[in-house]
Amino acid sequence: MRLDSLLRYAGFILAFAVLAIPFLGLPGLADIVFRTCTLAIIAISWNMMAGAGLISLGHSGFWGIGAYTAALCANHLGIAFLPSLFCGLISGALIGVGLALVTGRLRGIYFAIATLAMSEGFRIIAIMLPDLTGGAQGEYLKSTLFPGTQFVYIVASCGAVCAAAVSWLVSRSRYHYAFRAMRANEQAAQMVGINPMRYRLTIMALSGALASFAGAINVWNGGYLDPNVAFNLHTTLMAQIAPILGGIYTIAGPILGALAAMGLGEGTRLWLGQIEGVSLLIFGVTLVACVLYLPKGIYGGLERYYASRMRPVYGNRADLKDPKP
Amino acid sequence: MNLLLQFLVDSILLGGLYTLMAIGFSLSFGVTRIINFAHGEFIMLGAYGAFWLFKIWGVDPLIAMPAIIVLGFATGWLVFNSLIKRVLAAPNINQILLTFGIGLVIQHIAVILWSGNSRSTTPEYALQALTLGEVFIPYGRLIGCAVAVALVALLIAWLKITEGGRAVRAVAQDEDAATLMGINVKAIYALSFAISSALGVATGVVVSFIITVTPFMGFPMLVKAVAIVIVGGLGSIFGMALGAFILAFTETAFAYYVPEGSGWSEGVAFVLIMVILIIRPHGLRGQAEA
Amino acid sequence: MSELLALSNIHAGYGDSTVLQDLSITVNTGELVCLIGANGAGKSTTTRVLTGLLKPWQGEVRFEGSSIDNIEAHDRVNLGISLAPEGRRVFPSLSVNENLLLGSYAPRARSMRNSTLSEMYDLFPKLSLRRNQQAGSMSGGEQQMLAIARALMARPKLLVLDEPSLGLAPKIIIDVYQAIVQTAKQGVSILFVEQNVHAALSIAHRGYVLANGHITLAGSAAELRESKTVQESFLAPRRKRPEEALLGNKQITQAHNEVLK
Amino acid sequence: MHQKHRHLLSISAFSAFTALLCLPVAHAQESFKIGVPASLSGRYVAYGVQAKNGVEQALAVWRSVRGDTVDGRKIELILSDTQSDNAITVSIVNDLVQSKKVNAMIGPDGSNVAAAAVPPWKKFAERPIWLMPGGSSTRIEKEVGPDPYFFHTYAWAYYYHINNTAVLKASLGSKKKVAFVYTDGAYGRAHIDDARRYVKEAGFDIVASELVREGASDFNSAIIKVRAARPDVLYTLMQTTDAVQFAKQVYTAKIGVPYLVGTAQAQLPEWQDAVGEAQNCWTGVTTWVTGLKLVADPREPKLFPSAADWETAWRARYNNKTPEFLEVGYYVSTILALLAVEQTKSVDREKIKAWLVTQDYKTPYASSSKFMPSEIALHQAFGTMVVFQQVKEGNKFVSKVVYPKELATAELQACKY
Repeated sequence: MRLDSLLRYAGFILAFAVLAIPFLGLPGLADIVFRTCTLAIIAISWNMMAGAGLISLGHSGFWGIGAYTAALCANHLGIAFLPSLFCGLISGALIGVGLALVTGRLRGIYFAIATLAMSEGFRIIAIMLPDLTGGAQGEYLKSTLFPGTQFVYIVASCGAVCAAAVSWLVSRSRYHYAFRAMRANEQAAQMVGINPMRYRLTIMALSGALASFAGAINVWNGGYLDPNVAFNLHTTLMAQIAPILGGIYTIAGPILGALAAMGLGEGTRLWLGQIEGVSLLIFGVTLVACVLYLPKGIYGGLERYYASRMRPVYGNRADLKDPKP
Repeated sequence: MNLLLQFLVDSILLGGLYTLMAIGFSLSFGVTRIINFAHGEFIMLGAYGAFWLFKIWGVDPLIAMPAIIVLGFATGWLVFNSLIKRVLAAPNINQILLTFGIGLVIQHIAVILWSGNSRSTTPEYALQALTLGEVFIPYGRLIGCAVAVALVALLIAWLKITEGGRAVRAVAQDEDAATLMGINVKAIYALSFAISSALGVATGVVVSFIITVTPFMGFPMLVKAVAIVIVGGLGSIFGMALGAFILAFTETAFAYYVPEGSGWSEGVAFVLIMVILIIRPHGLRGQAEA
Repeated sequence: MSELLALSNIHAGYGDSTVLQDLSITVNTGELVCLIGANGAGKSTTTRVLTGLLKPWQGEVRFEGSSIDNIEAHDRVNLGISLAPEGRRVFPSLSVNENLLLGSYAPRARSMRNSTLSEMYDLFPKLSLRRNQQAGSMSGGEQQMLAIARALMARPKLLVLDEPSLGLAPKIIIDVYQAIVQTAKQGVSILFVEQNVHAALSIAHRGYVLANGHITLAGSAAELRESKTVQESFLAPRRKRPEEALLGNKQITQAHNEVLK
Repeated sequence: MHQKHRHLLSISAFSAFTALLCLPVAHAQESFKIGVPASLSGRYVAYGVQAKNGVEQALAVWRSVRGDTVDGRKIELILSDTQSDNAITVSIVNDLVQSKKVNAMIGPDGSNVAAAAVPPWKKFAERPIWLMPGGSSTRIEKEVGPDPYFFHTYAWAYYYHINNTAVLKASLGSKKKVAFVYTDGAYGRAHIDDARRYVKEAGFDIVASELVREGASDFNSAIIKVRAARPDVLYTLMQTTDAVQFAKQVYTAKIGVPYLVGTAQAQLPEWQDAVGEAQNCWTGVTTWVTGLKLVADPREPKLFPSAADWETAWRARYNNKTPEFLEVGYYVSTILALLAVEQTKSVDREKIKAWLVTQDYKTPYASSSKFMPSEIALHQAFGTMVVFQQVKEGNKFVSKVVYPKELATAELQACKY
């Protein structure tokens, strides 16, 4: 059976499982599934942007904006759970569009640095406006609006499944080829009539929206928010580690990566948590090992394993061998 | 009350400190185009090196600096050849993640070995200041500035005069042409990475008596170094120093003259980055210049 | 005349696209060989293969009789192969003198650095005037001269030039070619790659015609000038084009005869 | 019936029988589960280690005095690493409260992580008893509100300033000038409003109030403005890392302010070692400092020894490391929880709550462990704080207690330059 069809079946089973678990009443498992879903959503969002050659170091900016928009809508305007998620989504899309317009020509390392500056800028603004955002002391969500943990888990699972579907649709649309061309060489893409700005706007709006949705749903689960947490660089790095671990530029990559990263994170924390500093040390070592020995992630590993056992599935994937920018 | 004089003194001293933070980073970034996310951790290692020598044997940080520089050079060379060399051809994101992973590992080895407590070295000069009427100049920061000037001068001289320095500048500008000259580009990458690490630990030694030493002090300094290199332009040491002083003056101006400005000052650095990146995508002074 | 350089059945390209198919050329010591071909025929790919910047998929590169396939690009200049690359690629913010010093970075050339340096300043008087000027601020012609001088600083046995006349005014082309002929007179064998067929054939002993990745014609400069394929595809018969003025130029033919002696 | 199936059937039947057998027995000895979320990696690792030490020392002392069980129950310690991350803290609290159903939760340590633990605990109707030996932010007190199962065994932010202003008023009299320097982080913001309120109430006037960025490389701009205002008191509100750099810069600047008032940092050995000479005449306020003249509790002399004996036992176990206030807080909270189960002979939270509200012991942490209502929260113990001053004796620095009167070992002195 071909690798991709196998993964597609696995994907459907996984989607079904993720949607079912919140109903099973196992709080521990449901919590881990929730965190995996939010990680998968932001990993998919980062992976989509990377697919168009835009490496972002500012995904915690989108996450934080989504979280703050949802929290402030709920607290100040009394907006309920689902509509506040929608506001978070829209705020992320607007920030994505804004970022695309502002960083019109930037590429590669310079685009990455601009996004890092954006995220850190948002953190400073959140700290310095205490009456709006609660400042550094943080902001608690009104508990009266709280919809119940199980409902939050279900919405998160649906969000993850939708994000996977969106990324699958994008890869099937004509956008996919424009993004691959832009990733390979933006000038060349321009010459063949792809207007990069239009595609950058769409991909950043979509990617921003997804990342902000993840932030918004997370703040509802946690109930507390402060600037250093909302715009924490750890979120940006987890958003990158998952696609790299799973297999960058592929559909299954971010999802496989989110599962692997969560398994690794929880594993090291639960077994080695008692000795201070060890859990994050193991995480760092695994990250280094993975970048060195699994450059194309688990998907690449699977592909090589399948290619060696069966006749080559199709020609060597030019898009996987990314030319030096 | 005229704050201007003290403002100028503080800005210049802070500019020297920021130059130190960015000098090592700008060399390795200018030559290899890799953002070394672990550079902050090398500064932290230098600071802990100075701290332990000071605490156990009472060695003054400045006297311990040469030995720590040699150690930093060797560690940098080792880290490059064993890890970073293998991702030179990989896409940017793999390089970013690899160096961040290395940073994470060094950080938490420090936590395990030396605990998360705040440390600092307190040699004589770190707690005294030269007072000229209203204005006072802390010796600690003055020495920091002097070391920064010395390191910048040494580096520029090395780049201009020596064979290796010329080769590094050639690789920074055109790798293929440099290969045609008979320059082994990977060896030059390793050399510039090792020198960058040596400068990093030297910065750590100086910083150990100016700001607080903790395992997590590295990352904020790296973010500052990135901002400085962007403002000052890529790979040119003089441009980097200019970027450092621009940032220092802006931040100190905010802290002195804007109410609650010190809170906003860090945001200023990021606004500067966005503005400059949009006007001149390769930084203020443009391409590589010695 | 012993064989200096031999490329045999080279297959090479980038990613999926093949550029060179079964290409074989040789250069003997003391010879002036040209490789002419249209844009995109694979000329630059050939120079990248022989200097080691590009690993060929198949075929072998032999220099002075032994294979140099597994010798790294940066070690080949020490053997005596030096390239002035396409587009000159001098180090823009380094001074002329620094560019030349870098030319003799390889150990073999470093020992004779001072004598080679003064030779270069005699061969290219314009460069000695601009010794401390930044290479990036010089004109195209001067940069081409610097590129050739920088390549010669390595004291090569074989000098490879990649489109030396590209983008230069005709008058400057003459100076550049005079310098090439002058170098040939000092016993350096030269392989130069050109689109400017008239200029190439005017000073080359022997040449190859390259079209989409393989050699279509090989022979002495005279044979190539007379051959119909070269006439049709490269030389326009009727109108007197600037290159033709060059052909009739006494200085070039006179220098050419001297070399043949 | 296939041979294999019959075999399988018998095994499952037997195992079901044995499980039934021991079920009732297990019920009687249901273990006493203590959940301790602690930041054992990440930014607050220093606090997490102190939390772990405090709890482990309490269990060790309990085992040596009472044996391995409490009221015949096994003591089960569930120590989970929050990695100083809010999201992980939320899932740990969910796990402890819903899955593991702990009987008592002690911790978490850093202010931010403590704040994150409130919603997941509060939204669960069957929430366990929660003893919080850390976390001073009044934002947490507001969110917890008058919850019957929440016991705060550390001081809220305003207690710092009640005690500080009391000693300043006693020594300096009112109508003196005070200058504030506070960080824009959670710590500074949490304290500045209460500090201003109590300083004004005490009759001082505020001549400067400088905000500085957390983790800034240079605090000079604030120091210069404070020097210009010529205050009598420099009142600083910042966490240890910033406080180290700030103290050194104030010492170097020689601004001549007679009284240097801090919060908890001056008591920490970590801060004292880092700043060296610059710690001279800094005052600090905390729940505990070495050398307090606290006597042992008559009824439980071994569990609650005198402060001096407790410290010697601590130094013996942790190779002569000076204990810090967080460690003593965690020790006393754990012992109180164990005593509650032992005295009420149950792990039912209502009984434990009732007992905690009525108990009153003399502890090495403070003279009384009685819970009283604070401004919002119902149960606040160890609110009485100690103000001390770093004084140089010979070539060593010593913490001299200057407030409250009954524990004072010296008078508050002005700094001499």
